[in-house]
Amino acid sequence: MAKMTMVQALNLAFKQTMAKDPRVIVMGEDVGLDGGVFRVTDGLIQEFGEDRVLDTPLAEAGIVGMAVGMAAYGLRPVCEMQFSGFSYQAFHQVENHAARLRLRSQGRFHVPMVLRAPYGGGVRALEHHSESREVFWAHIPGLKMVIPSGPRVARALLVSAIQDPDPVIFYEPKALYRAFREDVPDEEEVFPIGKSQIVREGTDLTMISYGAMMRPTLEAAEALKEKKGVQAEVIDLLTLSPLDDALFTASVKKTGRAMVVHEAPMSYGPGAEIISRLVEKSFYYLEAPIERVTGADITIPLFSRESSYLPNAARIIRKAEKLLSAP
Amino acid sequence: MAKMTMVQALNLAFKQTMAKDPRVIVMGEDVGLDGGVFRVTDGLIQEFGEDRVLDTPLAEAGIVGMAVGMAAYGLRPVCEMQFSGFSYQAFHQVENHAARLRLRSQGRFHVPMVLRAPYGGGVRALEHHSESREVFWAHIPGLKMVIPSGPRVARALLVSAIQDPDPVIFYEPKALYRAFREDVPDEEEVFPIGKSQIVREGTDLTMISYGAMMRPTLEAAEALKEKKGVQAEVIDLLTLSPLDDALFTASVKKTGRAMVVHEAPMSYGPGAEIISRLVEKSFYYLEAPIERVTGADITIPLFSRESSYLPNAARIIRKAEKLLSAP
Amino acid sequence: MPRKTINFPDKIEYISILDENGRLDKSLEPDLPQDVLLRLYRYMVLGRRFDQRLLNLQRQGRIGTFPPISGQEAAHLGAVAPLTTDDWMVPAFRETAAELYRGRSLESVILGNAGFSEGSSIPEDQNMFPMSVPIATQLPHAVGLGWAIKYDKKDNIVMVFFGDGATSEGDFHEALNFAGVYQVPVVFVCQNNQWAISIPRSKQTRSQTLAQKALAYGITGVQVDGNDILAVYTAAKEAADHGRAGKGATLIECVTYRLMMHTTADDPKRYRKDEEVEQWKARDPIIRFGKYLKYKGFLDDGKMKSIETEVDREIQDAVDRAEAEMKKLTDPLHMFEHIYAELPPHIQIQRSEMARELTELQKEADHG
Amino acid sequence: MPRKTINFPDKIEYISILDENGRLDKSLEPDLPQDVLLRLYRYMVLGRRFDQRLLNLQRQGRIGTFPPISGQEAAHLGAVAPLTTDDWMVPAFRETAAELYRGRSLESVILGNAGFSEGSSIPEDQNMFPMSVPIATQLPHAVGLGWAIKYDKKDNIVMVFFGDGATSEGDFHEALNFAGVYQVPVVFVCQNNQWAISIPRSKQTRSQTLAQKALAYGITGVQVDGNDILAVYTAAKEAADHGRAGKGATLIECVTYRLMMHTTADDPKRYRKDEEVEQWKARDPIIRFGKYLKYKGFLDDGKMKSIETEVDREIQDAVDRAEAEMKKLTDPLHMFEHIYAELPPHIQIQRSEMARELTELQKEADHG
Ligand SMILES: Cc1ncc(C[n+]2csc(CCOP(=O)(O)OP(=O)(O)O)c2C)c(N)n1
Ligand SMILES: Cc1ncc(C[n+]2csc(CCOP(=O)(O)OP(=O)(O)O)c2C)c(N)n1
Ligand SMILES: [Mg+2]
Ligand SMILES: [Mg+2]
Repeated sequence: MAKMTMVQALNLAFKQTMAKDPRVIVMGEDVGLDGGVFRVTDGLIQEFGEDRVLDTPLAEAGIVGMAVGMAAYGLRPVCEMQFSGFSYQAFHQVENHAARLRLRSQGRFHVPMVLRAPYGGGVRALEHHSESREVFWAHIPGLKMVIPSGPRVARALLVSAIQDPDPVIFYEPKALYRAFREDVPDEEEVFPIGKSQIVREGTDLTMISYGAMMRPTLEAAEALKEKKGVQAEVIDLLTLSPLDDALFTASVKKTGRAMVVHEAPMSYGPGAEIISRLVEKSFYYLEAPIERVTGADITIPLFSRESSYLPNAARIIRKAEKLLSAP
Repeated sequence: MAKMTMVQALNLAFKQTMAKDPRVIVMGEDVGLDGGVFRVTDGLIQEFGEDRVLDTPLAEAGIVGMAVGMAAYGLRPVCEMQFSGFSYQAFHQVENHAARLRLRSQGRFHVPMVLRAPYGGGVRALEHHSESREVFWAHIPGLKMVIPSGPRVARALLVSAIQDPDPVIFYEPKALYRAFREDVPDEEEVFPIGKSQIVREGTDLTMISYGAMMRPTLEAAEALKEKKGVQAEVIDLLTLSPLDDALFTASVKKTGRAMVVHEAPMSYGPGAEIISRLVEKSFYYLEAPIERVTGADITIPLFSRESSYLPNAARIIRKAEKLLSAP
Repeated sequence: MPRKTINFPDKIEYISILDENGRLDKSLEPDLPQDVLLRLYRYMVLGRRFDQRLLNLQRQGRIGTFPPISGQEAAHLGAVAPLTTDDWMVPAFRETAAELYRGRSLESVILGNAGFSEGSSIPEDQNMFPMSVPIATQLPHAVGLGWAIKYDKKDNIVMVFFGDGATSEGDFHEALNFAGVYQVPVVFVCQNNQWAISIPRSKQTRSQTLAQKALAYGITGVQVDGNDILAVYTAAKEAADHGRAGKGATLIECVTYRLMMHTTADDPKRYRKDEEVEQWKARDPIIRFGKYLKYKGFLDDGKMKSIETEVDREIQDAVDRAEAEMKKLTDPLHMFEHIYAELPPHIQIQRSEMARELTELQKEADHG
Repeated sequence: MPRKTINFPDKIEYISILDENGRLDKSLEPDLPQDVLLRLYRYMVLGRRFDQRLLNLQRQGRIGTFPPISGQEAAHLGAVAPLTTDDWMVPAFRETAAELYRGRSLESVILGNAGFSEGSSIPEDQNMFPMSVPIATQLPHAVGLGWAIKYDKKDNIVMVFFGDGATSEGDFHEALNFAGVYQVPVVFVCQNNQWAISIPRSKQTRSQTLAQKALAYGITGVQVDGNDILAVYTAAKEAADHGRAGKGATLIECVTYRLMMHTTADDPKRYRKDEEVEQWKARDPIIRFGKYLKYKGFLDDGKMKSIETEVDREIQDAVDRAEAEMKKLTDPLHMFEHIYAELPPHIQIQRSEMARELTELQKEADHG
């Protein structure tokens, strides 16, 4: 057990999985000597060699397409897209092939690959380095999509993603890479893909979020308790696809009020699906319209203004109060 | 006024707009001599020459990226993606640039381009030729996204899209290309982007759909009337982004019951956003959970089984009955 | 010399052995055993006649759209001829004769063309990928397979196919560049059939040959007469040996011609002249190879006829079997297979819903 | 000859005029007037010193991450020198000196680096695109501009920049291929600075030069000593004239070096040796050009010093103005500008909501 940042925890996941399983291959731009621009793959090339850690040419479709071939052969490639904003160059390889090769070959091949990408705002980054478009992947049949919210679960989910027989899109909230440390057990730990978590129990309303937005959401929940004695139940989705709707519908059946928080733009964003599942499965328990606290439907601004774009505790509290004051 | 198929109506839109505006350039794979694989651009190269109708090399990112440059210069390129399933090769050009160049240049440049693509199932096509992924585009800030449902409105919307100062994604339901004819007026006609239409008035429930699914939806509405005397209000969205939520929320405030029909997979699909807007704006009028009739969360099967995948009137009726029987 | 021409060690060669008039360059004639030569001929004939049969089935509405291969038999059969069964083939969609040569069944082709995903199932003992419709997307897969083979310390190679149009796609570029960088045992076979639907080769790219694109990646490039199966075989064999020897990838441009339509949905009269087609018919790869085999004494008119008869019977049997099979493959719920290793709960629900609807429909049908 | 080497009419040249020891090839010396030469020198110095100042600002947290250009001044300034004001420049992100040379203000660079979108606004009289971060994506835009210019019957050209790493992207390939097919007046300038973050040129591609990739597209390719501004100018002038004359596109590879980090977020010690950097410092383009100008009698030590002083003042003024400006640009609602020509209703609502929240926060701040 050691206190680790998310970067260190992900690095640990790699070290342990790669040591055990020679099929695991790490690949991407600058993942070798440089250790990845965020250092998630730091030291891997020294430990496992150039055969296990591939510094690739600058070509995302090439990386993902190559990984599809490697995975079909029986390897377990883990590709890094340097930023999620540059994963769209590989979009067709994921949509047309990674997500479908199992079907396209009637089970002869499958694609146990992981596509990792740092995503989201909050680190004063350059243009095209801060947006959240997790819905693109969550909507594609044949993929799974995971977003961790802290060091320990990030490590456990990455191990599960690597072991998963199907392609997993693994979005890492870059704002959390070094934001805080957590105890991470030495021995390998997994966390099931497809499961969400209640991270704070409550009875008055249900707050659903994931990734970097878990922190302002929890902050808001605490503030609501202190200011108004409100007990919010907070759910960390962790997997966006397939959604663990059983967990959050049960919660809302209990609280009767729900809100979703994400930094992605509102329209056709992840929140919409959560709301739809709630309507489908817990409509008669709803005491108020489900609220969304999200990014606006605009391109996330450059960093001087991004903090006003990103949902924060104050905005979440305001919406929660609205939700609670509904008749 | 002449009876036309959707293909003919779109062709008419091109002929008239191109004759009036020399800035309009048609480009794509096989749009010239071949007239496009669905013949939408038939005869244009003969009428307007190779300078106005560009047969391009086989490279979607090249087409869209080139169009971005042309549009920034002041032209009005209309790109054809041969099938929507091959538009993902150009995804990064749309996400990173077409949708953002106005912002990225602080208004110095804008991208009045149209990206057309046939989409959806129902024509016994090859693999990768039948899926519906309109959400990808509808979720991107800076874009507009339009889906016509018949010859007349297709022609009018295409003219509006070409005239629009912002990039418009124009998905053409290929199942409708030659499915039926409609009277299309000779003189140019436009239809405002961002507006939906009530195509059938009713008081008992609201059915919301678009594109090729309008036909089974309307069929279901008629059957419901005949079988049960139910009066369904049917809304044709026409524009998916920005959504005309005023229209459909007003309808649901009247009927109290709503359902959405689309062929795209359910999860994170277009229906989710409609439902969320309804929850936000007409929650207190809802008498039952909003229903979705959609494609399943799987890759659309090859054509021998696609009719079982696509929503049809029987499925819509069944869901409508469930909706109506809710307490 | 501060202004000088840069010299490249790599050169691009052109190979032709059996020319369109049947003249043979004996110095280059590959040493292939009679049975292999005859097998290749047989598959050329099979490919050609299967096209005709599929076209009939399509016109009768018994199958859907399909891409004929006629005219390109030498290009893809000659290419796979030097492969071992452990080598990998990654097809585009216009290599039917080569897929059949490597063990794909005629039925599976028919099933696939009839819109049954079952048609793309691949037996475990065939190292082949399914056909790939999105142009050029299969090229990086071949690089990945090649890398994995190297990692696995095997000496197999991967052969991947694509058309002249595919060379314009970004995926072509990224794949060939990766292949150069990682020195993978991959043979890139371009069937330059002069057309990408309606776009002629000359409008696809301004480079003089497609083979020379290899220079951009530091890999070997070679252009061959793609209607000359001996030349194609020779180039492919060299490329395969090169790859096996750890010397990396090769790009082979087979100059050939699509004699029929792009797919059955296409009307080539809109964009190309009949004369052009006629010119290429004179270079027919099957006729040319037939002459060679006669000259070698391996074939005569009688034998040719009996091959045709045999092949037709084989096709007819396959059509019968496939159509019988289709009647059994009606269960729509099969569409939920092979999506995930394990179907997630919400999709299981969608599956059950569909099952329930189907039962109800069945009941209605039975009662009504 | 059925097996023969294919000959290409195109050859790839290498140009060097002023070598790293200051030796000049007079036969190739371009005929540039003194004022242009001095202006180029001034911008080289400005570019170099601006880098240093930006680095300080970044280390002090007054601006964010930025990509230094030091070492590459000759490559991008020499390239834009032959352009007219009506010609177009499409930058990547490591051409700051060239952008300044063509009229971009120092303040706008600072604002951009400080995370203000206002920094990317472009005056109507400057035919420039904003910097483009997604690698190689700007190349097709240049082709589109070039096509539009031709359609518009103007004789301007487009110059687009990118790095060695960018040549691996599919967009590079598609753009250059389109440029060949449409014969557009586009000059593709690759600043091969030997590194793409931590990936050395040798691992980026196996092709011997980047210039030879032009052979794949049937366009002109040339490699120049990118630290020799006279050679870069010469190649760019030829390419621009070529484009203006309707002869199509050129790919210029400028062999240069990034002396500093990739961006301020990067630590080059992780992947490259100090010795390599030292070797390249000996080839510094500014020192070399300074020697030339002295030899021509256009410059002396005193003049050099005063250019530096002037440039430093200019930078200081710009920093002051930019920081004053930033204080005024605080309104977060600006983020809703330039998204659409007209903001759709639901985004107007989102804007009003944000406005209301900001007022409330302000009130709370005022009262609390
Ligand atoms: C990425 C992509 N874009 C467009 C298409 C539509 N399309 C199918 S085949 C074809 C032409 C292919 O030409 P070529 O590569 O020369 O192969 P050929 O058909 O001649 O065998 C096109 C444009 C596609 N399948 N995939
Ligand atoms: C499509 C894309 N992928 C990855 C990145 C991350 N990235 C930024 S710069 C860079 C290296 C660029 O190298 P090169 O083209 O040689 O230009 P240089 O930085 O050397 O000027 C990378 C990988 C990006 N910006 N865009
Ligand atoms: Mg072809
Ligand atoms: Mg570089």
